[in-house]
Amino acid sequence: MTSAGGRRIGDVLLKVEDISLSFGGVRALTGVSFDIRAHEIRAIIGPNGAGKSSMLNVINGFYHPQQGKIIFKDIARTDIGPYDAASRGIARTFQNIALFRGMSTLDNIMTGRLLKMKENLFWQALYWGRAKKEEMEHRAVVERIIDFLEIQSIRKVPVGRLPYGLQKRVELGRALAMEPELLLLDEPMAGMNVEEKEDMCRFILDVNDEFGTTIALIEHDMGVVMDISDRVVVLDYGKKIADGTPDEVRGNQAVIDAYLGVKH
Amino acid sequence: MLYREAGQFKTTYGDDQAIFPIRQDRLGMALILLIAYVALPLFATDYFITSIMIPFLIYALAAIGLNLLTGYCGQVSLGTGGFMAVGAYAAYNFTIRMPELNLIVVFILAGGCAAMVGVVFGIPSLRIKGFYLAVATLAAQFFLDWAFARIKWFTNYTPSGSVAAPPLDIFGFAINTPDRRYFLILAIVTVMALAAKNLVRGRVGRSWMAIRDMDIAAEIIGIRPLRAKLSAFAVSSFYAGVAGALWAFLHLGAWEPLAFDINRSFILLFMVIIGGLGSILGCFLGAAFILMVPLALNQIPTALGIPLSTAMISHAEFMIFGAMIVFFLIVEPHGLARLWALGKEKLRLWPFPH
Amino acid sequence: MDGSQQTTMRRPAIGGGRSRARLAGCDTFPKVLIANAKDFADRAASREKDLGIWQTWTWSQVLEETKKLAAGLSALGAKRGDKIAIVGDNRPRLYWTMCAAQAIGCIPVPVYQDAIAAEMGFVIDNAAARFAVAEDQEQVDKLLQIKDAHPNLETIVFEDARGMRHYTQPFLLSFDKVQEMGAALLQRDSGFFEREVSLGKGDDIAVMLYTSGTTGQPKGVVLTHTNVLITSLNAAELDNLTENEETLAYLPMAWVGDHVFSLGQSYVAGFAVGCPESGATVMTDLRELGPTYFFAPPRIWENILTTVMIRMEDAGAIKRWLFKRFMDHAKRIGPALLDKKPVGLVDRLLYRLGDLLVYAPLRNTLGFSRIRLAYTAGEAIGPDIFDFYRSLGINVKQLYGMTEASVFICIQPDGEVKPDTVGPPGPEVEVRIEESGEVLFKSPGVFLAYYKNDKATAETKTADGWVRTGDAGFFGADGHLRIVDRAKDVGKLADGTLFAPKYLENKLKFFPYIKEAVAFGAGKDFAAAFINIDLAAVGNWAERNGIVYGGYAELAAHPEVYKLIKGCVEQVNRDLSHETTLAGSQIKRFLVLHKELDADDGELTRTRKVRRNFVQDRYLPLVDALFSGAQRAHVETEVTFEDGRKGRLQADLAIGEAERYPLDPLKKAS
Amino acid sequence: MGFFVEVLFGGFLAGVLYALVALGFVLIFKASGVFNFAQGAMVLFAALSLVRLMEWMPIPVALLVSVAIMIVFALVVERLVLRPLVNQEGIILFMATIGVSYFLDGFGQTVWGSEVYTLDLGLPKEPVIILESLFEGGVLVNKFDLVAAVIAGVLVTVLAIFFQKTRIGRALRAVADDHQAAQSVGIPLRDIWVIVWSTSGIVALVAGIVWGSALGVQFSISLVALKALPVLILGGFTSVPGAIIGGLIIGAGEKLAEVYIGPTFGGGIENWFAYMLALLFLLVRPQGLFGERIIERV
Repeated sequence: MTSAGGRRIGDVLLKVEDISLSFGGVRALTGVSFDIRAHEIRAIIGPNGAGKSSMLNVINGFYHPQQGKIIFKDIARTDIGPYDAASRGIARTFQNIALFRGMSTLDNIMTGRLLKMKENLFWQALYWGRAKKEEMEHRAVVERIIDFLEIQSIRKVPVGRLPYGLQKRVELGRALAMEPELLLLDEPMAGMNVEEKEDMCRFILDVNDEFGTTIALIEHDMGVVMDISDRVVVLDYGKKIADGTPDEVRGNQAVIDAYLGVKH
Repeated sequence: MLYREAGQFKTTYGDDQAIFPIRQDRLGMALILLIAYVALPLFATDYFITSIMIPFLIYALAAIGLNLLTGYCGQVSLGTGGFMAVGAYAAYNFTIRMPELNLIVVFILAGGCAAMVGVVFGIPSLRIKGFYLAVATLAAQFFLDWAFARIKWFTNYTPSGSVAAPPLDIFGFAINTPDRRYFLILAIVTVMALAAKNLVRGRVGRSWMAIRDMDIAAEIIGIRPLRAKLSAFAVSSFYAGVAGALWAFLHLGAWEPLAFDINRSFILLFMVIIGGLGSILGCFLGAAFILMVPLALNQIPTALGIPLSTAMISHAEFMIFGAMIVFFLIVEPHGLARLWALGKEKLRLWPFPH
Repeated sequence: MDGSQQTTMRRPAIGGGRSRARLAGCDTFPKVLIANAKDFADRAASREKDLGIWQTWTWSQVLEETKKLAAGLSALGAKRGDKIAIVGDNRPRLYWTMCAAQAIGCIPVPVYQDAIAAEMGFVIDNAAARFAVAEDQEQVDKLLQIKDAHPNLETIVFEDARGMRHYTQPFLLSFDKVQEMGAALLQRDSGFFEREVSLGKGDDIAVMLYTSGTTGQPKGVVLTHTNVLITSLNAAELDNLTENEETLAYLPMAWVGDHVFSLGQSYVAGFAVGCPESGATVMTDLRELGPTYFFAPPRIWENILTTVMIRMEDAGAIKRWLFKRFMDHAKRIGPALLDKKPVGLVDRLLYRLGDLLVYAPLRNTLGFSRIRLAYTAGEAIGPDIFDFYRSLGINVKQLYGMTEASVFICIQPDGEVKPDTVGPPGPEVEVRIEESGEVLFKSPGVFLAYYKNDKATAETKTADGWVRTGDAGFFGADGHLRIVDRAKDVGKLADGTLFAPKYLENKLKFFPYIKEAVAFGAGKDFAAAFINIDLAAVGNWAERNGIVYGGYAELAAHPEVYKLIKGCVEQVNRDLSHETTLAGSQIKRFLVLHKELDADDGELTRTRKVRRNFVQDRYLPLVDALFSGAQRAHVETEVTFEDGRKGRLQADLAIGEAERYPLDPLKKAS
Repeated sequence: MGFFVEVLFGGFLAGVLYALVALGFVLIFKASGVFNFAQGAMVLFAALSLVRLMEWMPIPVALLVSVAIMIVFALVVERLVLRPLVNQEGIILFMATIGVSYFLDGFGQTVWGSEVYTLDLGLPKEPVIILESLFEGGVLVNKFDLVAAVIAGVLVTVLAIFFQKTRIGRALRAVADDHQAAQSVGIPLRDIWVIVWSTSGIVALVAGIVWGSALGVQFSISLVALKALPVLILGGFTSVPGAIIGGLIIGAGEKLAEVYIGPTFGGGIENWFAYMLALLFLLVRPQGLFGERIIERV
């Protein structure tokens, strides 16, 4: 596990500069810039279709913006794929759960360790010596995540059989297993009941706190966003309309208008 | 009912992730191995060994290959017969051109050749999925069929196009009786089935399954689709290649390209579907099932005094295979292996229903 | 035995056992630990289901851990005689803490983990604990709440660091940190541990266990090493416990039973103790671990049986038939087989078949496949429940014990197991029945004193070393003790016959048709009872017998139901007729109440125990009618409905008469 | 040059045959998203039914009964295969149709026999020379091929009209776009499936007549139909014109390749040339010439 020194917000970890993205003439993002500092919880909010998910997809290399730069850990990158983003320490969860449905909770979370596993096919086929040792070491790490997320009882259950709230937790576990520096959460609490939301909030705060993981999240529940995030960036129609602490954003006229649906 | 799991607790991750974590399963497996290695060679007739056990084991091996690709990595292939042919002809060419090579090395090289060809034909999988890919693998099947029929070098310019395996030996030990051939095949299948099981429960298997279940998510956690898919094609084709070499050398003895035509590919796909996608055990169950249908069609009506004509049997086979495929896809897409697993679960919970 | 009333019994020490020989010269638990680390170096001592597997420590590892811990506590400033509170669920580290504390002459004081802060405060204060070792954040939070009020608590050590990173108080230390300090100390002074251990003697205080007393504040029972060690050894030898046992520690660490089963006996016999992952996973962990030695109170045995029955209801017809068919057979044959009594060949073979098809799989799914010895204690267990387990081949036995005895007073020996006794006295235990019916005992396990409570000590311990149990009981012709009730609740009929209401009530309640019973008779000519029928069971019975009824009251008043209940009462009377002491208190008259006794109406406590006096006052006309000879009685009561409204309920109840039987003690002896 | 054109024409006409089979695939894929591997088996089955029925009854009656048989087949497939597998992944349905294909092959041969049957509907077969004005010596073609081309043309026109002008046709197109929307058209999904499977059964019958008249009705029809797969890849799975043009390209391409480059490799390359062509094409343009673009979304 990463051991960072608690909730001390550090330097800029990721910088989004003047990003524009369009699909066949439809503009999804227009000149968006903001930054994410190490160890903070950063929320991206906005009405439906504001371009929030597109923004996450740009950050983790799934979409390639036509214009702009992403600077992660002081290295600017323009056109990289999700694999590179993952290998540099960016993990994410999805709005619609993207678990491997044919596999158990344990195996799903183990997949998060794949990048860190090195042994080749030959040793794997033997499942002996180095490969087995490696497997056991990573299992131990994964078990700590399972313990952390309190999902011991579903360890060997195929994820397809789990209720929605638990699936979300397993997905978070898989992302955590990557030991990311930046964790992107796309609506981690969508479709949850109050109790599940509380649990998820606690886990997000605990992750940030215990492992020092920087978190960027999209969330619709304003109460949650205002409670747990350090800074909030607001998008509307693919443009940034506000950026600041929850209190600043709450009072921002453009934000109020956007949410009330005032014409631009 | 037969399970006594209380007290079989695990104190290490190694024990917990063992292939057979339950003692009763280990005993069962030991019993099966005992039968396969000791009882059958002692008591079974040559007919049973050569006409049932040998094709069963080789089919199971090829089915494992296909299952790694289709069941675990989610890439449907209709070209397994072609990859088997690569193995068979590669083995043939290695033995006639380098007679000093050890037979085991020949089989490994044959598998290696098939793996390389598999990788080449797996490249389209990076751009296309599902049935598009299935059609692309048909290309491999047809191309390879053609290549071994028309490119004379592969058949060492034999006029008929049919080739025969040379006399075989391993470390000076001639492989010339049904029992010896059976032992060799059994040993190879045992080792390779174990290796396949090891692969699928480790890192490689998980990356395959991740690609199968949701390729986008797999990429985002750092799995390179290129590497995962091509490694699946390579390993799968390696298995098919070795199976092809065994089929040609130890089952047929002499063969022509038709031995590995598209029907072989379909039959293997059926074994995998009926046996169970994503299960090594299923490959054995599926192979046994598919082999048993013609036997049953032959034996049962004869025993009842209404023997069927050869044509009738072959048509009935087609109908039964077709119907079974549809039946399993509807009722139990994970095949006989899942039925076995459900039955086992029942036994473990006995007398409780759930 | 001639059937006359026996009042004292004593069982000599067994002696000559392997463990006793092995542990010659070890008079404290730390010394036993050192011996175990030598004798059983590579055998498992502690297990914990954690991070997906059963993490296991051998005896030699436990010794190393304990050494570091003991040294660490000492480095923190713990002095001989200091009390160390231990708060949490069953965890190997907390068990090690007990022995580590003992090693440096400190006294471990385990506290109930579900105690609220105030209760915890009482114990911390009463014991004047300087240190507390807590399991996790939850327990630490409770301790922090009371710390200011009890400045004697100086240092808190926490085992699980989760969530603790922002607790910056200097007096909070992690378990690992303490062990680190200990390791450093051992580095400087490698003989520290052995030297400290050698200072300990058998008469030193080993542990203080607070009993949750029904009234007033808890009392700290002080037990010496000898108390716990000899008692553990005696019981272990009686039932042949060896280092091969496997047990699950899931009952509170502060309870004397857990202390003796999971620590005392584990140490003397050298077997491994497993700790479940959490309270919620006990049944799963039980199934995985498959203990060979297991303790559960009747409540848990009953819950497991209920689950079995519920799960079987969903089974297919064939399975249900098999289950019923073979369980019936097992009930007939199983207990006899377990007691090694002669059984016919056909029955034996049928039982074998049943074992293959039903019993063994059932034991397996419950986690009892390997069970060799199981105990139940604490209260009376229903004979049906008891027989169910015994007929499955699970050797459940009753024992009678209490904190003040270091658990064991009476134990049923193999081959003499019955549902309604608690067995003869255990090794080296002497039991005496007083004139009043109260049970007294004397044994090596007799506690030293109640901590800082001489008055209570004097009330309980007589000058000549007998301990009053507060329970009333009597010895049967078979030499087994039978506990009938709390001594203070036992009365006498007008003719002086012993009247034990709870004993009668329990016997009645063991019938599935009877949900509650209240017996009356103190100072009267005969015994009588109120009966509450079990709506589900009687309703079911009514349905099968074609009896139509409109509601609870109507069903309860039905003449056929009266006949049914009369049968139950007479069965109880028949049983009583075999008991010399109680034959006179057979139930003569009874009535079936028109409403269920309800906690909302104050008739039951929240834990569903009958409040006898309240019921007696509330239904006084009915009680009078029972003893007046009237055929019917009228009653009007206020009731609280489910929505909280109050209303009046009146009813006209019939009074039933039951046959009583003459004393017939000989039957019992057979 | 004349030879080249002759080969090209030969190829085009073979392509028309491929196209006829491909058309059946496209119909079903368009309306239900099912990749019907059994189309080849359906061609064989339809042709077998017709040729054997003709032994018993007049040709028009036999034709009608064959049509009825294909409709019954569609009903059975919908009830026993498609309905239980509704909402399954495409690849599962694909494998199920492989099963259907095996069953139908076995069933057809069990019921109708497995000999080679001559199908003679009285279509002209004599060779003619055309385009004499353009090339010296003209181009030799078989009249039958011209008839086949006409039949294909008519069939495509009829289908085009069916799709564009009729209510059912429009509903079918709606289904292809959006299953939810299709519900609102007011035609139950099941009926739509039966309709498309029946239609493609009839297309299979037509293809069977053409193929059978040319080659005789025999088991190999079922295999040759596999040639229609590369046609689909080339033309796109959802495009009727794509099927036609793809068929022509494949037909012409493989004939030309066989004639001009085949001898270098020892001949017989038409067995795989179409596939290789399609495969290369897949790498460049996975959606085919006329297919709809597949967009992946997260």
